Parts: sequence; C-alpha cells; structure tokens
Amino acid sequence: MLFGILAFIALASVFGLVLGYAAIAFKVESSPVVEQIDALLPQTQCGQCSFAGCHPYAEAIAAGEAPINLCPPGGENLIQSLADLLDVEVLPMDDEEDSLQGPTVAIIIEETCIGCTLCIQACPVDAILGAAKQMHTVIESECTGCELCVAPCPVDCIEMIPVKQTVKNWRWPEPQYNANNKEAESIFTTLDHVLAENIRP
Amino acid sequence: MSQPLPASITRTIKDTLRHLWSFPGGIKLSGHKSLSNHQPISTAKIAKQLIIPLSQHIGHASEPIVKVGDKVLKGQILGYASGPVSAPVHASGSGTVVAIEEHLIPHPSGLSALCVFIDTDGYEQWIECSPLISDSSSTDDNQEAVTHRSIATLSSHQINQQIANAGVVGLGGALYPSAAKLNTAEKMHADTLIINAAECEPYITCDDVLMRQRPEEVILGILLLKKVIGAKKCLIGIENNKPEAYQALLNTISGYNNSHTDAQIEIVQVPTLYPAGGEKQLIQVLTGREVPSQGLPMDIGIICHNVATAAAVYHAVYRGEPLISRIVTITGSAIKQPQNMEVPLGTPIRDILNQAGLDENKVEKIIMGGPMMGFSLPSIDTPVTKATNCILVSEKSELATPPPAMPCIRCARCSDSCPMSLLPQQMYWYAKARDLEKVQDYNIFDCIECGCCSYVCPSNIPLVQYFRYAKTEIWDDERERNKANIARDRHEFRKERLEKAKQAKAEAARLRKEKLAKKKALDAEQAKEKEGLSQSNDNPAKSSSADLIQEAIARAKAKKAQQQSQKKNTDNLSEAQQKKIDEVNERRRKKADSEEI
Amino acid sequence: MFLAQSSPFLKPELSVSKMMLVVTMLMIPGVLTAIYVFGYGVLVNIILAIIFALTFEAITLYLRRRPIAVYLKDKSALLTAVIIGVALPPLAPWWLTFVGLFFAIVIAKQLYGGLGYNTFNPAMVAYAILLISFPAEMTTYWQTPAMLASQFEGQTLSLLETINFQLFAQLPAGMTIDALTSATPLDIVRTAVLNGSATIDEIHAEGNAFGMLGGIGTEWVNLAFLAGGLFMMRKGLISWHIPISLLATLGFLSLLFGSFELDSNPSPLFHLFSGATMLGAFFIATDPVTASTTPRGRVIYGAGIGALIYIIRTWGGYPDAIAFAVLLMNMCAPLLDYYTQPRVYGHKADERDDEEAS
Amino acid sequence: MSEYFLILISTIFVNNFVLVKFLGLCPFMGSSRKLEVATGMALATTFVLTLSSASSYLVNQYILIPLDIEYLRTIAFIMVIAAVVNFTEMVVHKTSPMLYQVLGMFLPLITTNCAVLGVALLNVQTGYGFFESILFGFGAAVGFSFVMILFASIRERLAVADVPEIFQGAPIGLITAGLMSIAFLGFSGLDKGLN
Repeated sequence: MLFGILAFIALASVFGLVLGYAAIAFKVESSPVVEQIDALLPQTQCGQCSFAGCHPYAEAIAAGEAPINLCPPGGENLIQSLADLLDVEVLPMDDEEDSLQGPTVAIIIEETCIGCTLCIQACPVDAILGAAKQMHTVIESECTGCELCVAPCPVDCIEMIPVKQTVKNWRWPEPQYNANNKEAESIFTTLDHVLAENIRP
Repeated sequence: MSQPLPASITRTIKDTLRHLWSFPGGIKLSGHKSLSNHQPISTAKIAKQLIIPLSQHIGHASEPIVKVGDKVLKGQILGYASGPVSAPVHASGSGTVVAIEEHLIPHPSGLSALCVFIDTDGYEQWIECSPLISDSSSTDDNQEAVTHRSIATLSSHQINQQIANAGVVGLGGALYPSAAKLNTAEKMHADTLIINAAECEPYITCDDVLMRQRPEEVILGILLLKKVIGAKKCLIGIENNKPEAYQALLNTISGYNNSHTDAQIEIVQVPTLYPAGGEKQLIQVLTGREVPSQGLPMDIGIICHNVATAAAVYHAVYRGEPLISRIVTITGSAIKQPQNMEVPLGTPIRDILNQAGLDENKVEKIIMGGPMMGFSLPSIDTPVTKATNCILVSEKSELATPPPAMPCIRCARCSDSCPMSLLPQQMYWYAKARDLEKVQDYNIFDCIECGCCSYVCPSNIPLVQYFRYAKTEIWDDERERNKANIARDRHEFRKERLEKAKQAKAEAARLRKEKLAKKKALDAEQAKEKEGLSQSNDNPAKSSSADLIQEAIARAKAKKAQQQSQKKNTDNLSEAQQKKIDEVNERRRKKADSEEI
Repeated sequence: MFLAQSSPFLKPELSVSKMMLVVTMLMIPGVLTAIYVFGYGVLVNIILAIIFALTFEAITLYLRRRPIAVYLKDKSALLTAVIIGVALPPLAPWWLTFVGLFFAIVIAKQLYGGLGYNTFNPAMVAYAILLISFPAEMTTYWQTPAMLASQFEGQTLSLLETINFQLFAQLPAGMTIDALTSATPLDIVRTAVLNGSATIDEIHAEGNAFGMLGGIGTEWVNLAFLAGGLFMMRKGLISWHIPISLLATLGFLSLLFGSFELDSNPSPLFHLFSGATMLGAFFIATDPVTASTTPRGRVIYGAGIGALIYIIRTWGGYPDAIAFAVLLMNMCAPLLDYYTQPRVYGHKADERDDEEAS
Repeated sequence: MSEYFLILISTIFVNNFVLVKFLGLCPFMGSSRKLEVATGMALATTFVLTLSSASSYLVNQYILIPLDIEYLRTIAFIMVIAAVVNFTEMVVHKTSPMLYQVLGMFLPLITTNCAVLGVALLNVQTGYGFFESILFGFGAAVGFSFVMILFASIRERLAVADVPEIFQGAPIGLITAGLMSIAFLGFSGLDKGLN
C-alpha cells in the first residue's frame, strides 16, 4: 500500500517536473485578440455599448467583461462574426429596437445653427466642419451616424436622416415569396413596395 | 483580283471544318424571335421631351456642362466623361434644356438618378459632325479597297479618341466604355477580336436585324475595332438560328476579305444554346479557352465586342455622329406590331410603346432586356438609354408570375444547367442563411446571372435574385468595412490631436509655474543676497533644465510609440482574410467589364 | 400593376409536385408485379402507408404552423409511402406500417424541416428502424411468391382475407402463417452460406431461391422497377450517375468475389435481381434531397451504396442491405458535396487544393 | 495480419466508439458545429488516442504490474494521459504554429474525454499487446474522426434547415446522431462475418 503510494507520487512528480520544464522551455506569446475584435467593430465610436469608443469595447470583450451583443450599429452580423471569432454562442441583440433602424447620417439645419462648436467637440471622427460663430456643416461621407452630436446642440439643429439610397449602393432585396410565406406575394411583387423601400425623403 | 473559288464556298468549307468547343450546362429555349425580326427597322418619332440620364454606362456618371435654359443641337455634348472609366453623354435632339434633376431611370431598383431634360424643337438640327473618313456613297468600283486604305491611314489612337468622344459603350449589356476597353486591350496586346453576334436571349432581335439590314456598318465597324487593337484574328460568333444575318454578313465580308487578305474576318455559326452569347461562353465555344476567374478576356489575349457596338463605332468614325440612338426591339404578345425601332436615347418608353401599338388590356409585365436577364421596368415613363436593347411587353399567359418558392429539393438541375459549373444549390443554401463567407467560397462572383438555374428549378426558387442579393450584401459589407477603417483612422487622429492639445496646455501651465517659481527663487535669492548670505543657487536651475530635456525625450518617445501603435483594420488580418481582400480589390478593378449578353 | 421580380421571367413546366407524381407513377409497373408475386398484401401496405403518411404529414405541418395544403400537394409524402409500402413484408401487420410511417414522416422528415431539408431518406429510416426493432415481423411476413405457391402447395389469401389478417391478425380457419410465408431468396442464401449448410449449387437444386435471373419471384419485381427506372432516366427525371454506378459496383464486387468461392457466392445477376436492388437503385438512392448533388459526388455516392450493399449482404448481419447502405451514404452526402465540387469556369483545376493548403 | 485488419474494421465500423459504444459524446456534440473545427478535433483525437493507448500500455506493463499496483490503474491512466497530452501540446505550440492551429486548442479538451480513458482501459481488459493496443486506439480514433466529420458536415447543413424551433441546435443534433447510430447498426455482424 505504502509502496504503491510512494511509487505513484514518484510518477506524478516526474510528470510534474517534465510539464513544469516544458511550460518554461516552450513558452509562447499569445496573439492579441483585442485587435482582432476591434477590426470587426464598426468604428462608429458611438458609445452605445456604454464604453468610450470601439477600442475600449474590444478590450472589454477580450477580457470577458462585456457580452458581444452591445453594438447596435454592428447588428446581427457583428454578433455572428464575434461569436465565430471567440467561439461563443450567438446572443440576441441587447437592444432590439435600435438595431432595426437603417444607417443614418447627421445633418445640421443651417438656418438654426448658432455656431457654438459644441457638436464639433462631440464628434468622435472630426466629421463636422466650422468655427466659432460660423455655421457648421457635416461631412456626410465621414459621418458614422453615432448621434453623439445631437445631444450637445443647444438649439436642436442637428437631425439624423437615413443614408440616401442610390443606384450604386442599392441592394437587391432578399426574396420573401415562398410557400411558407405566401402573404409576401403582395409585398414582394408589387413595385410600390420597392419604391416605398428605396425612395426615402 | 484573282478569284479561284467564290468566297462563300471557301467560307462554308472552313465553317464545317472549324472545330467548335462547348460549354457545360446551358438550356434550350424557344426563341420567339420571328415576332419582331421580319420587319425593317423603323424610326421612332422624336419625343416632345427627352430625358437623358447622365449615367448610362459603368463607371463614373458624366458631369453636366449645360445649364437650364441652354439651347442644344442634336449631337451636342451634355456631359463630359468624368474619369478614366466614363463616357460622355450627348443630346439626341435639338431643343432647350429645361431641367437637370433626378428622374426615375430604367433600373431594377426603381431609383432615380440625375437626368437632363430637353424640350425638343422639332427641327432636328445637327451640330457640325467631323468624321474621320468621309463616307462617300458614290458607287466606286473599288469602294472596299478605298475604305480599307483610308482605315489604314488612321492611327489607332485617332480612332479610339473618336470612339471616346462619341460616348460609345458596350451595347451588348455591359455598358463598359468602349474606348477604355480598347485602350486596355491595346496595352495588353490582345490578338483576337471576337465579335459577339450570338444574341442568345429569346425575343431580342435588335442585333439580328442590324446585321441583316446594315451589314456594311457592322463590318466596317469591326475593321475599325480591329485596327485600334491591332488584332491578328477576328471571329464573329453568331448563333445558327440567324441564317439570314449570317448570310448578309458573309456576303459583305467576302468583298473585304477578297480585296485584302489582311482584313481576314472569320464568321462562325455556333449552336443555339442559351447562354451561348455570354462573353465567357462565346469565347469558350470559339476558342476552347476560359477567361480566368475575376479576370478579363484580355488576360488570354482576347477582346470581345458586340455587333451593335461595332456599328456605333462605324457611326462615330465614318459620320462623326456620337452615340445618340440605338435599335430597340419592341416585342411581346401585348404589342400590336412587334418591331425593331431606331430610338433616340432619352425617348420615354411610353412613346415608343404607343408607336408600336400597346395593347393595354393585355399588359402583364413590361421588361427591359430579355426574359432571362432583363428586369421589369419600374415605370414606362423612364427613358430609353444606351442599355435598352429590348422592351418586352408580355401578356399573362406568356410570362407568368412564378408560384411561391418551394424548399430546395437538391435535385441539382441548376448545377447541371449552369454554364459556369457552379453549384447554385449550395450558393442558395448559404445565401439564404446569409453566410456570406461560404457563398464566396462557392465562387458566387463567377456567377454571370444568366438565369439558367432559376429557369430549370422545379421549386421555383428565384435563385438569381438570391445571388444578386448576396452579391450586393457582400459589396455593402465591404463598403461598411472601408467606412469603419476611415472612421477608425479619424478617431485615432482625433484622440492624438486632443492628447497633443492637452499636453501643450499642460506644458504651458508647467512652464508658467516654473517661471513663477524661478522668479520667486530669484526674488528670494536677491532677498538672501540682500541679507548677506553667500550660497550657490546653480543646482536647482540646472536640475530643472535637465528635467526638461528628459521630459522632452520621453514625450518624443511616447509620440513615436503612439504612432507605431496606430493600427488599421488591415493590420491584424489572417492570411485568408488578406487573400479575400486582395480578391475583392482585384474584382473591383475588373468588375466593371463583365459579360456581354 | 407592374411587377418587380428578378429575372428570369420564363418559367418551365416542371414542378416538384409533378416530378414526385411522375416518379410515383413510374413505380406502378413494379408495384403491380409485386402484387402479382406477393399477393394483395402489397396493395394493402401501400394504401395503409399512404393514409398514414398523409395524416402524419398534415398533423406535423399543422403543429409546425406550415401551410398544409401546399406541402401535401408536393406529393413527396406519397412517394415515401409507396416506397415503404413496397419495401415492407407483404403480410406486415398494420401497426408495422404505422410505426414506420411515423418515423419516416415525423422524425426523419418533418423534424428536419420537411421537404428538402431531411438528411436521411425517410423511407429508409423507417425500414431500418423497423428491421432493428421488429426483426421477426420484418423477416417472417413474406408471403410465398406466386411462382412457388403451387410448387409448395402453399395457400394464398384473397384480398379480403389479406385485409383481415393485416388489420386484425385473423387468418381464415385452417391456415397458419408458416404455411403462407417463406424466407426470401436473399435470406435463404445467406443462412445457408453462414451456417455452411448448403452450397450455392445445392440451393439451386432445391429450387426455392433461384429463378432465371435472380431471386425467384423478386426477379420479376426487379425487372419491372428496372423498366420504370430506365424510363425515368430517359425522361431526364434522374441522372444516370447514381443508379449506374450503384449497379456497376454491386455487379463488379459480386463478380470479383464470386469468382473466388463459387460455392458460397451467388452470381452477380442474383445480386442485381434480388431483394430491393432495382427499387433501391432507381427509386430510393436517387432521392435528390438526401443524395449527393455534384456529378462526381453522385458517382461516388452510388458506388458507395453498391459496395455497402454487397458488403452487408455478404458479411454483415442482414440479408438485404439497401436501407443501411442508403442511410450510411446519406450521412456522407454533405461531405461528398463539399469535396467533389466541380471546377468552376476560369478556375484552375487544383485551385481548391491550394486554398486548403494555405 | 488479418487479425489486425479485423481490429481496425471492428473499431471503426462495427463497434464505433461514438455511434455504437456511445463514448466521447461530449466532443462529438460540442465541437461539431463547424466542419473545420470538427476536423481539427478529429485529428487531435486521433493523435491523443493513439498516443494514450501506447503510453498507458507502457505504464500498465512496466510500472503498474511490476509494482503490483493495478488497483490504481484508472487514476494512473488519467494522470499519464493528461501529462503526455499537455506536454505534446506545449511542444506543438512552440515548434509548429501551423499544426497548433489545427490541433492546439482541442488537445487539452480531449484529455479528459471518456473515450480516451475508455480505450486505455479496454486495451487492458482485452489483454491486447503493444501493437494491438496502438492499433485499437488508432482504429477507435479513426472511427471517431470519421463520424465526427460526417456529423459536422450534416450539422452545417442542418444549421440552415427549417427545423422546428424547439428542435433546433442540440435536439436535432442528437436525433441525427441517433439516426446515424441506426445506420451504423448495418455494420453489425460484419466482424464475425469477415472472420
């Protein structure tokens, strides 16, 4: 009995030593998962995830402190790709309502703007031009639609409008008309639907 | 001119001897071509108002150079080409520009784009045309030889410039600016010119009648195209269901071929099998070679043009006329007199339908293009553009709306009929699940959207729409990613800027403080001196300046580190991702020049 | 009203419903032959199977909130029912059919999402489950073929008597189930070979297993299914890949191994024209939903089934092996599809390998 | 020779570890959502099973039996397997990043898998020699890999199927595994028939 235990301890120690040695001898630096996550995030810097921008959120996900479903601009696609990257379960979007809206951009109603520069200070990507007491304007192609400029405006002259659909960025709709969804016939086949969908104000 | 054998005979012998290849899949369709290909080409009445879209081609839209209120003449330039891949747009009638605004254009999306509106004056007054070769219609004995000599005197660049100025684009459906394509072909030393005269889609006959009735224009256009790229060989591929057009071309060619051996043009009949007129398929049938995936025909030394494009080139060079009209097939069983009509671009489709006799009670669908690859028009108030080869107005029994899609039963009819050897069933499966990566793994970007798969599907699944959906979604994702990259850069830049500003502020504050301290110390020293104490005060000052240097170095280092640590989305990509990005870039570069059907 | 729909706008005549119906129709010659050979039990089986199939289909569709009429009209359940009806022992009690159809329609088909989504051939799932769960019923209720009935002075049942037996397990007075039934040719050969009780020649001499081509009685059924299958192939309803590669592999293997030990290995013809070979090759293995879809994949798929049939028939634990062979290859179909993708136009032949290596 | 062949046939098909013996179901269900992952898992399992049947045989034969402490067999095997696998993982991680990407993350997972211990114990029970043990372990692993990869390819397809909501994910996976198991019953008797 005692002999057996001793032999066993000896065996275990040998293995322990070998493993311990291997852990030192074959140490490998791990790859930076934060950057991989950050590469997937949409970079709106909107803070809707309650973190101060996309990179901090990526850090939080990597550290396991934040779930992967806090990013409405990224939508379901982002959750899917994050789940793939981190090999975790796909979660439903945290705030379902927000994710349903299409992409938007900010515009400044020029008549109302008083040139206070507050929105310029709020913009995380420097997409607003203007100087004090001068009218401001949004560079539409740079705007990420984060809405961070809306709240600071003292005269409520910033509005979020949907991104304009053009022939270049138009997407074919996914076919909806199938045996399980026969009601879709009217939606799918009439042009009214297409027009209503695509010609936004 | 010795003539041992009539050219038509040698030609026939050559034809039978010529080895043709075949492409996988394909489907047999009933052509419905006799509806419209017997009548001569009619001319459309000039419309009261022309609506001319500024983007009638692949690439950048042209920039308008006319203002509202300007008087324009027929053939006058309205918008100039705004980039390397772009084409000018011309007025197709004389009159007054009344508006430059958005209007519904013929596009499956039903969206609007910028158009120039011209109220016509009815005078049809041309601007002065400057042809490169005067087209003397005098019956010269040796007219062909003369023509050919005059082509030889022109430089390739000269001709191409004329083509570019005339706004000629690929009229087979690709709408790629011809001059840009010829330029690339010349640079890449394409040695074979293939003229696509297959016109494999049912109902469409505009190329057929063009070849029957104006073979001269087609052949001269081809000679010009050949001259531009310096091609050694020229093949015309024509489906064998157009014997009249074949004969007409043959008769015309024989004259040129006999008088000038270097003008050799070979015309080849190919079996009627949809989509034999697809650029890639035609090349495969005629040469047995395949255009590399994501590549261009030029990669294998081939350039492909449509017969209608050749005719447009003829007009540009021989008459100096820009591309302001095209032949449109108006057909379908809801049209009283199906026919081919030469229509000025910008004419509202409603006008030409009325001229051909629209049976309003029968109308079920109005399709622009053929039934396999066209799209249903959002409205008949859209104008005819360079892309409009056919307006198909069907009645209910003709093209029925499909019943609801059943689930895919994986019968593989689609993959058996796919001319590209794709697996539509798998692409559909993943497109439906929105697994865009997998869809790309199954080579969705090799799909030419010919519609064979949807046509044969017993479950009525709109496969082509799924693939278009997946493609546009993938492009959209790419745009989003690019935008995210820009946003990240800008955000990082902003952070850095703010940091710098903060540091500058802090620095200034510190300097102020130091100054104050120094002053105080000095004051104190002076006071001490006054008190008569002799004590050295060098050390503190020295140390503080050393500190300053240290700090500056540290700052510089930090800044450097920060710059180095600036990351882009593209920095941490796996090999596969990088590969995909490369593919995408490659595709984008070449996407514009896709198939001509 | 203008319609916004993606091209193409031409629609062909063919539909899933029509395909299924034609395939079912082409089974009729085989079914009629089977009724002639094995008695009215086959007919009763088929009718019961159709009733159960449509009922189960309707109930599950209702529970799944899917349009019932649309999916009943696609006739895929009908085809499954007819296949099960023919495959079951002719005198199978009604509950065998009931259990079989439950597994086929509810478990193997609807739980996977219904038409088009099932991984396994529903009919074969049913058959395999029944064979494992009720081996006695599945092997003993084979009515003696008409060709042998006179020879063995076996009794036959009228239609009413058959119904009475299958539904209520009541035989006419004086009849026993043993007198009515006999082992199938495949079973006879296998038992003899396994036990070493008789050589092939001896079985031949006995005359209760071998007909002119294959198994006595079943050879005619096989011929009828072959005819129906060839017609289907001609009409382009099925491609040649699966049936031809299946039959070729089965024939080749039986020829190869048969030439070593003539005593214990029946001829290739016996393998091809016994049991459910032709039914399996043309009507079961070609079920598009569960088969491989690429050209090369289909050849491998068919060859795999053929090989498995031979292996299990010869060395395995079951006299006929269509069900297991088909199920085993069903499992492989997704993988086959993945690895046998055809070379896409404009791609190099070895591109896929490169991609995998990188 | 034919004996070795029979061991292989038996472990791969007739007595498939997953579908007939129901061992190693955890990785079978857990890592089969994607084909690539499943392939990695399968390769790693093949590696571990072969290695562990060899090492456990050696430990049993040259340590446990001579020292007469066979009653510690189970725990000894667990330890040996865990140690060997962990060691290999570290070596692979350091020396071959490519291989590590394929096998790496799965190696520690399978260490504690019942199939691995099962193979080691069954080897001892059946009294296999060294090569037979290795072959048995390898065969079991090939059988495992085979069904694992097939199962993953099926599940990839199922992920898109119109499966009723309550059956999505693991339930339909288990039903599929059950049906696969039924199909594998077709091989039963094959080992006897071939003998």
